[in-house]
Formats: sequence, C-alpha cells, structure tokens
Amino acid sequence: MNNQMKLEFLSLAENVALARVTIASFASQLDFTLTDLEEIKVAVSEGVSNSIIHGYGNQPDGTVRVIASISGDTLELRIEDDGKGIEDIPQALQPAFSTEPDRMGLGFVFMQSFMDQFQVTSEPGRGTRVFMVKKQIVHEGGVDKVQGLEG
Amino acid sequence: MNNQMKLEFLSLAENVALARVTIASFASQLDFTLTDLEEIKVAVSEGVSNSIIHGYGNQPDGTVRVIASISGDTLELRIEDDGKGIEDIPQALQPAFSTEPDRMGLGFVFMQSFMDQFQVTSEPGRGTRVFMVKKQIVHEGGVDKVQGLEG
Amino acid sequence: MQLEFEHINKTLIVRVGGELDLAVAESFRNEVEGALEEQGVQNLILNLKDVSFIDSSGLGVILGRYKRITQVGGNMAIAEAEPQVRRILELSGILRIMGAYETENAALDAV
Amino acid sequence: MQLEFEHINKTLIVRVGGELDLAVAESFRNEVEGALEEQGVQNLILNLKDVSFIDSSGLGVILGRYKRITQVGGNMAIAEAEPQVRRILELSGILRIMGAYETENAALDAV
Ligand SMILES: Nc1ncnc2c1ncn2[C@@H]1O[C@H](COP(=O)(O)OP(=O)(O)O)[C@@H](O)[C@H]1O
Ligand SMILES: Nc1ncnc2c1ncn2[C@@H]1O[C@H](COP(=O)(O)OP(=O)(O)O)[C@@H](O)[C@H]1O
Repeated sequence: MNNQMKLEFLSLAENVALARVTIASFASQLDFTLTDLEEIKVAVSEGVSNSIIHGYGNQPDGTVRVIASISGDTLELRIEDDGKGIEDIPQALQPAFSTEPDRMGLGFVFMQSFMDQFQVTSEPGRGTRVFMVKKQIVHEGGVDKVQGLEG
Repeated sequence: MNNQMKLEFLSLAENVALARVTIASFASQLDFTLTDLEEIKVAVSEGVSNSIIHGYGNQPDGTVRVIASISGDTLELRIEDDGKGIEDIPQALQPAFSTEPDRMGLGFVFMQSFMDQFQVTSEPGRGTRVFMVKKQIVHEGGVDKVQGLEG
Repeated sequence: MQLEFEHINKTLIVRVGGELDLAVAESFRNEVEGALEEQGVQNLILNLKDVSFIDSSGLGVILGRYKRITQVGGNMAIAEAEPQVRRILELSGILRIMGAYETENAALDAV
Repeated sequence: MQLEFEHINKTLIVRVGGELDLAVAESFRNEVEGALEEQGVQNLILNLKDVSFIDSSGLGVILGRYKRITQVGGNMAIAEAEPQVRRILELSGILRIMGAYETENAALDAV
C-alpha cells in the first residue's frame, strides 16, 4: 500500500504524545509487530522532543512537522523544525553527548537503534531534519508467506 | 491552555481512523468526558469520510486537511478538502439527504448534534470546509448537575 | 474488523469486532451478504459486542442488510451493543425499525 | 502521569503510572524530589508497573534521582517494569547501575 500524511503542531511538550499516537496509528496500517510499533513511538518521541527542547529552546511558538509515508512495506518518517539547528552533527550523534546538563544524550542513539535507516541534516539558525526508515519484517510461514511473496 | 495542530493526508478510507485517533488525542488535552470524546470522534469521522467519498469521489490522490486548535476550554475543528464542493448546502444538510443511494444522509446530522457549533462553506469545483466547535463542560463539584443545567 | 458467523436454524448470527467506519464498510457489507446468500438463511442477528466505534458508514451497511432481509420476509435484530454504539444506533433512528437486545438469546427469541 | 508514595522504614516507594515523556518529566522530577526531601528517606524504589511508555526524557529523571540518592549514601531500584519499558531501561544502560526487580518486595530486599 501507499499512503502519505503530515502533522504540524506547536512546540509544546504536550504534543509529543500527539505525534507518537498519530504516527503509531499511521504505522499500524502496515503489519508492524507490537515491538516495532513501540520502537517507532520512541523514535518519534525523541525526535519531536529534540525539536521542542533543543530546536526551539522550549519556546512554545515554534512549529514541528512530522511527515510520514508508507510505500510497500516501508515506513518513512521525517521530523522537521525551523529552530536553531545543530552546529556539529557528528558530536551531537555521540552517545551520551548532550548540550543540556540534565539530559542523557540518548535521543539520537534510540532513533538510530530503533529505526532501519537514520539521517540528520541541519542548517544552524534555520532548523533540523531527521529522516528515518523502518521496514516491516517479512514473516515466513502461513498467511504471511504470501505477503512475503508480494512484498 | 492554547494549542494548534494540522493534519494532512491522502483521501484514503484507511485515514479516517488516523484522523479520529489524532483528534481524540489532541482533544484529550482538554478535560472532555469520554462521551464528549466519542462524539468528537464521530464528527471527525463523518467530516473526513465526506471529503473522501463526496469531495474526491473515492479517488485516492486528494488531500484532506484537519486543523484543530484549543483556546481556553474550547476545541475548534476544521475539516477541508479541495474536492468537487457542494452545490446546494441547505439541501445537503437535510437529514437523510444523500447523493449516494447506499448512504444514510446522517453525516451532517451527527456533526451538528455532536458539536456545539457547526458551519459548512463550499465552493463548487473548489472544495468544502466544515467548521465545528466543542466546549468542555465546566465541572463544579456535582459533575452531572452542571451538565444537566446546560444540556 | 473481525467477523464470526454462526447459524442457528434459519438465523445467521454475525459477531462483529473493531471499528465500523468507511475503511471497512465495503468488506463488512460483502462478507455479510455472502453469508446471507447461503441456503436457508432467513433472519440476521448482528452481535456488536466488540464494536468499539461506529459512524454513518457502518450504520449504512446495517440499514442495507435490514432492507434486504425484510424484503424477503426475514427479521433482523442487534445484540450486545456497548452504550456508545447503542447511542449512535438510537440517534440514527435504526432502533425504531429493529430491536437491540442485551443478549444474543433475547435477540434470537425476538427474530 | 499518576504518582503514589509509600514509606517503608528508610525507603520511599513511588508507584508511577502513565507515559513518562517530556510533557511530564518536570513534574515527575519535582514531585519525587519533594518526597525525597522528607526526613529519614534514604532509599528509593520506583515501581513502574503502570508506566506504558518511557523515552529518554523519562529516563533522565530516573538517572537524576539515582545520582542524588547515591551521593548521600542511599540505594535505588526499579520494580515491576513491563517488558517494553524494561527494554528501554536496559538499552539506556541504567540497569547496569541499578537493579530491576519483578516485585516490590524483591526491590525492598535489594536496597
Ligand atoms: N532538533 C534539534 N535542534 C537543535 N539541536 C538538536 C536537535 N536535536 C538534537 N540536537 C542537539 O544534539 C544533542 C544530542 O541530542 P540527543 O542525542 O537527542 O540527546 P539529548 O536530547 O538528551 O540532548 C542535543 O543535546 C542538542 O544539542
Ligand atoms: N466534503 C464534501 N464534498 C462534496 N459534497 C459533500 C461533502 N460533504 C457532504 N457532501 C454532500 O452532502 C450530502 C449529505 O452529506 P451527509 O449528511 O454527510 O450524508 P452522506 O455522507 O450519508 O451522503 C452528501 O451526500 C454529499 O452530496
């Protein structure tokens, strides 16, 4: 199947759950396992939280966009903000690196380990985009074998 | 509280549930009762289904937009399409009126009875917009007493 | 959407689960129609116990089945609908033409 | 988020429910901090039974409490985390510094 959606919202902490729920509902149009769906939720939560905290410095008037598409058995996600951007991406990606003293520096780690593809692009002063892909696992045997042939 | 969101998606029947889940999650940032949330879900479902079936004639390449905002204790919803539009709105609003033989003509009836405000605007050939408002009931101690007085 | 069929004498019982909206309306209609076409089926009971959501697209399928069943002299009833589903059924006027019962047995007695 | 506090000797048990993300991180931290400031509290057990979701914002609060508690010679443990929550705890490395137990009693024995 093929499908596309886009969710835009204000940079409020309350909207992290909104993004999670929306993307989980969209992703469930594919045959993801419950574990996969949990992982997708964490990845979305981390990406959107980053836009709110780091991108917009917790100011509530920024806009976060979450763009999702399904093509075949693949879910593509984009999380975008027009916030302050990241100066040094390799440093930001290091496990445990955070510019905020009380944060864990695990957001990008989770996004990378939970999704099959992951990429960050950023323009300092202009914003950040995270691109992630997750593929539905093709099950073999029984009903799902046919899906395997098609997919 | 004040909040804003916008959801855009392709005119696929699968996305009716997506719109419902997203708006229910957004609306739950207010203190709506479960019955209120159910009513909001039905109203969204009807509006989005109309855009898909009537606005885009079940073609999957149209875009449906659901825009929601919270100001104070009020939820505002807009459901928009760029589809074929409605020639005769008063006729379309009549209970049991439908241009499709196997539909019930209850969509607008449900939207009107479940929401506190309701308005349709349409430009034939250009699209349709439904605007709806629902206010959270203010509880004072005896929850249902207040409901009884207002209802 | 989940569907389970059972035949008791001339009555087809369909136990439905899930959300009855536009996305499932067509397969809901087709699968129930298919089962109604089996020989000897006269009445229909829809058990809506596991239906968590219904809107006018789902109602349309129910009304369509009612028309078809009654045209050939059969009866139709609803069983075990949860309050929020029952409320929508009520508002739609469908409960003015067919009964909604707390149990499948009560619905069976009625058709 | 729901929080329930219980004191057993020098140990504060906090039973948490809901989704531990950015939206609740601050009040989660403040309310647990407040309870930790009460006299005589030395150890902390977080019962995560009713936590349905956690991400790095929630983990950050847990790690912060761990640092504070151990600085003054106390112990900390996790109890009753559901598999999906436990998995996130594990991946974060938090379970290398504090134990996660199936029951509150096992956690109590450990701190
Ligand atoms: N959307 C963003 N905008 C600006 N900076 C970001 C963004 N996302 C991440 N960063 C930077 O990358 C760092 C690492 O991010 P992450 O791994 O998610 O850890 P954490 O959120 O705990 O700091 C952040 O501390 C921040 O400096
Ligand atoms: N978004 C829309 N675009 C075009 N026509 C619409 C739209 N929404 C409603 N209509 C028209 O209004 C009529 C009544 O709508 P409604 O009350 O929802 O009933 P139903 O969907 O069962 O037809 C529809 O049959 C259709 O002709």
